[in-house]
Amino acid sequence: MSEGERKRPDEREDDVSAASAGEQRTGALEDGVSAVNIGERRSGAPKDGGSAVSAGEKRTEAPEAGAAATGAGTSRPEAAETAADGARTEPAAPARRKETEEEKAARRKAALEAREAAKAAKAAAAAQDAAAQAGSPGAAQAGPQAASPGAASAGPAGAAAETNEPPPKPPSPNQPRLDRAVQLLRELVADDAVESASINEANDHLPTLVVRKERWLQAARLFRSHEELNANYLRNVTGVDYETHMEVVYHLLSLDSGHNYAIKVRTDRDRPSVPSVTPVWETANWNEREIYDLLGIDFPGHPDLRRIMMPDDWEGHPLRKDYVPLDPEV
Amino acid sequence: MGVIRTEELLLNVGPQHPSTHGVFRIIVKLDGEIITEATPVMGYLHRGTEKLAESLNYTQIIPYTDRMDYVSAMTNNYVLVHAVEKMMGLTVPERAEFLRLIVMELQRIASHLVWWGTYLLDIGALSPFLYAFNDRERILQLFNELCGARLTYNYMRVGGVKWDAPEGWIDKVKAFVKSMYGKLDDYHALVSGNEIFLSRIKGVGAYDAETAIAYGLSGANLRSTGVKWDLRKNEPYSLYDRFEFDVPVGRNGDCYDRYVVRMEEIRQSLRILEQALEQFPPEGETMGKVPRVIRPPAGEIYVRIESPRGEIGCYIVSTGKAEPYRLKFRRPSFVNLQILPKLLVGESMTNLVTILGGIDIVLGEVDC
Amino acid sequence: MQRFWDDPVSWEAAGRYALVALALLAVVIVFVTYAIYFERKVIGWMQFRQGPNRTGPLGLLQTVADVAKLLVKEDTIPAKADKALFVLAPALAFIPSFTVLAVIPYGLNLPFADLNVGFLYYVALSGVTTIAIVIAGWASNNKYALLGGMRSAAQMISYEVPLVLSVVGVAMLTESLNLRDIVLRQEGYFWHWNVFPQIIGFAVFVVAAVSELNRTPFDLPEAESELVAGYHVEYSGFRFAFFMLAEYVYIYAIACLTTILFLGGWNAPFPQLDFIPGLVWFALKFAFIVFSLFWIRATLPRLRVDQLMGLAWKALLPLALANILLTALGIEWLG
Amino acid sequence: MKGKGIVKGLGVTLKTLGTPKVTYPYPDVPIEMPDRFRGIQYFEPDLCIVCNQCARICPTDCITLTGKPNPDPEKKGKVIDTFDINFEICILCDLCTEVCPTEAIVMTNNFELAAYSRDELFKDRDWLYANNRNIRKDNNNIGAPQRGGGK
Repeated sequence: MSEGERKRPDEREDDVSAASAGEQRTGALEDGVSAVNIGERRSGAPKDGGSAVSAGEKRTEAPEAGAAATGAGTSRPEAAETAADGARTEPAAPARRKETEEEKAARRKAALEAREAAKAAKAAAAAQDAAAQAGSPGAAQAGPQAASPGAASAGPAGAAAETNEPPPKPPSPNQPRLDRAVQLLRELVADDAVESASINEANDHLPTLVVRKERWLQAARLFRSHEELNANYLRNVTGVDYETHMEVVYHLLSLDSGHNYAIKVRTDRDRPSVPSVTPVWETANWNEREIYDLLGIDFPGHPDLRRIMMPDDWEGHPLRKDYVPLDPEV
Repeated sequence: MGVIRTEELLLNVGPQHPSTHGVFRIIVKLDGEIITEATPVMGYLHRGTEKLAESLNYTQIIPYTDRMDYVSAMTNNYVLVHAVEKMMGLTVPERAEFLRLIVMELQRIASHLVWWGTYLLDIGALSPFLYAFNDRERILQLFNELCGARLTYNYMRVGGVKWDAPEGWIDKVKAFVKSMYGKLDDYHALVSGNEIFLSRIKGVGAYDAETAIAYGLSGANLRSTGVKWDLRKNEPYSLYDRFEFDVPVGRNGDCYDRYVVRMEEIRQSLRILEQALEQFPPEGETMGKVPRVIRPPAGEIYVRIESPRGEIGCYIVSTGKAEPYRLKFRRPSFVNLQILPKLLVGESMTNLVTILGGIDIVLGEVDC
Repeated sequence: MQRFWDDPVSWEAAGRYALVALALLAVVIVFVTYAIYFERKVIGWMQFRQGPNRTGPLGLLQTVADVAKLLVKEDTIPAKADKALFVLAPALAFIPSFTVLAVIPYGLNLPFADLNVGFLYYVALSGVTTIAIVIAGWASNNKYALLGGMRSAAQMISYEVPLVLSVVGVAMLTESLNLRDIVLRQEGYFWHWNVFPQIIGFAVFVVAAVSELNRTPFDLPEAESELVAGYHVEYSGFRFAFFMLAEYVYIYAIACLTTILFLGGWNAPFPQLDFIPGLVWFALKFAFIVFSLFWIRATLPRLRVDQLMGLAWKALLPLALANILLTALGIEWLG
Repeated sequence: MKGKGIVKGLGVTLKTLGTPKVTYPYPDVPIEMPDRFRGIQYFEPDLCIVCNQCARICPTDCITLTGKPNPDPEKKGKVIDTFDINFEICILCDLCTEVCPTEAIVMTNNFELAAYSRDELFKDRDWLYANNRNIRKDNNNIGAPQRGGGK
């Protein structure tokens, strides 16, 4: 299955345009839990078309979300990204999807698993205000995961200008903090520093910001030193290869207030490079080396960017999705 | 004295060396016995867990987490299943959650015992190692009865645990907890007051809270500087908010404080265990309602828990499939180890061992 | 056996010398064999273990098997080692350890070489072993070995000073350095023994002696956790066995010496126990000291180099000097 | 006072000298493992329905199996033809026995696998069938509430 996907990115453009016609398919999830959404929708009020619309909306709401853009109705990140990119350029967000037997399987299962997964979904959404669910339970269940990142996401056209949330969503307890962080970044770093911002509700309402790569070092210094943010502790640095782009995710924590933030910095895939924050948080040092080693992202400004896990003469970066081992047996 | 020409000695410590706790390697430059530069080299145990995980489903990844921090496999199990459960919004039956908490605290004690024994061995005392392993053996025996393995448990599942407690197991744990208090006193009598030992670790490898935070240290390494940060208290997970326990902190951030903090943590774990065993629900499910195929919804999550070595985190990017799109573990040993080169400069070869041991690393986790 | 000196030079006398020397050698070898066994057993028992118990009845042949293994092992010399010195070092470590045994008196009628500077002879010859260890460290062309050798040189030289000075008090009381005379001076029961008037000297002597033996807590030259094996890291097979043998022979020698200098040699502690032969008393005291060495090894961690030096020069040396002064004053005032 | 800690430590070791020893004479006396112990698998070919679940769940891909049509024309389905476990890479994680619907593959308490050659670690169905001692009684406890468990 994965091999098939490997090939996909090449055909992506075609796919995108092709898929835009088939918006109804947005709900085309594979099966299992995600399939529930379909099942729910199907059994619930909205018919396919309706659900497609709502999903489309969701997608446009969540351009930043990368893989989190569940609303795109895709389980594949490149598709999600495509969708997100598409969303930025043309609001009628395209969704390309293989419907086929997988979806059929999903439908078959849906009836069976709908109940369980719906419960799961409900639990995920439980953190949100009960009011929302009470108001429109079907909708809330239709795509809670999709909706949650989208809930507070920036505007669809990629302007990332407004961080206000769409009306149907209740505000997350961390929304003010997110807004404040965005405001600070805009004021003190640069107007275009924040690409988007959202609340990751499944993850304890984690305020998640996507910061423009060029502004990242300044933004990091701000996070570190500003007394309101005061994120003095860098929990974790992760690199992710989304096949359309690379992303470095920083999980920040303020030990004094206990506030968490997740910062994402995106970079293109051909010459991935993100400014190093080792001068800001020493923690980043080896983490960035590891990301460099395994994903090949360059960190200009890093004091000692060498391979850390693999041997120095290793070829390629194993965690990249297009990595081909020299010897397949190994 | 200028007439004597001296030169620096480049010494390669490891990867095969008795005190590197596995296959860790440090290249040190020595001026006499004083270290002028230290360069850690790792990766000898890199198995590509994160890469492997991308082609495995979540149940299959659990045994791999066992092998990361093999001294504390239970907490590794937990961080993965906890992340998946949180993503899927699953609820875990109370009895299962209690069992998880009990095994995690037992594991913390076992892990600290291994640390204690090997640390003393590093410092040159032979017996504590055997004393510690004797008691750790009893914990492993309990684990063996519970889940059929002594080290790589594969015990937790998304939504619950694999095995319910066998008959009489809870009583055995109770008996163990009771006897462990006495053993702990023995340990203290054996070395904690030993003047040679104290002179070896007091004031060695000290850093302040600010440095510790900047380097992202966690666990006892952070708490030894006086920062009261324990995820069990500060960001409670599992059932930790139900129990009373203290978070021991140090003051000077030296090896001695780390020693005291860890030893006290054993006692606090025993306290937690006592309460948990008291409140253990006599009946109940040990497996929640879980879909047959575990497919977390698309999205991402970062969860973190307090492992014996510090904050172990799990970052999952899911695309709604049965396999994670990206799985990254924040390994406390790996992050804690970063401060080593800084601490070593100006110390002697002997202190290298003391400081490295004091950080408490497990190479399976560093290299992942 | 001092009378050997007066014997006419003849084949018969030479044969007797050789026989007695061989007998002593046999005793020492048996001691070393079972000291190692005993050490492993004691440390095992102190660690909830059985100790060796598989080779021979109760594991009694374990050491024999170990030595046999060492002797038949391949003899390796590192390519870049200084071959001549590498080969010389084990012999140089081993020979003095045996020669010092010549002056030890086990009973009133059982002295071997009754030198009037017996103690000096011991110190002088045991110093040669230090040189052997430094040579071994250097000749191996290994950095760990070199560090071990250097540590050893510093440590042995530092601790020989308090070791010798701590015995000066005993020498002053006895007015002799002859080991037999020293025991004769302690004739009587335990309150006559040097350990009480010379309690400071005794303490200094024990610490310095343990250090001279390179044993825990002073085993820095071979500190396993830091230097892997220290000076003998490149040695294997019978060359390593020689180092091992030398170490245990020195344990034997030091235990004998402590018994003689401070614990009244072959004298019984109480008049009621006089019926037990002196040799048995000697053996008992000797065994107690050996046991203590093992006991300490099972308990204590290792010192650091700077602390080791500090202990020798800042604590032991002043104490030893103070002991000499006090002894002198005591002799002056109390007679 | 200096030295008190050392003396205390010496006291602890001396005390231990007389306590009972905890080691056991392992190769002479076999170790009794608790029932749940995960040792080398036992395989019962007659029970196998060739559902492939074990091979699919195996995290290390150490199980290979093939089925053949049921020789009895009356019955449908397949029967097992070959079943091999490569113990070089098997991590005894228990997942294969967990998913097996018929308990054709179960754990035993045997754990001695040392061999002089890697080839010997490749075990076929006959060997696994012959490994029929100390078979685990309770095999698929996942989630099942147990009578009298715990207290």
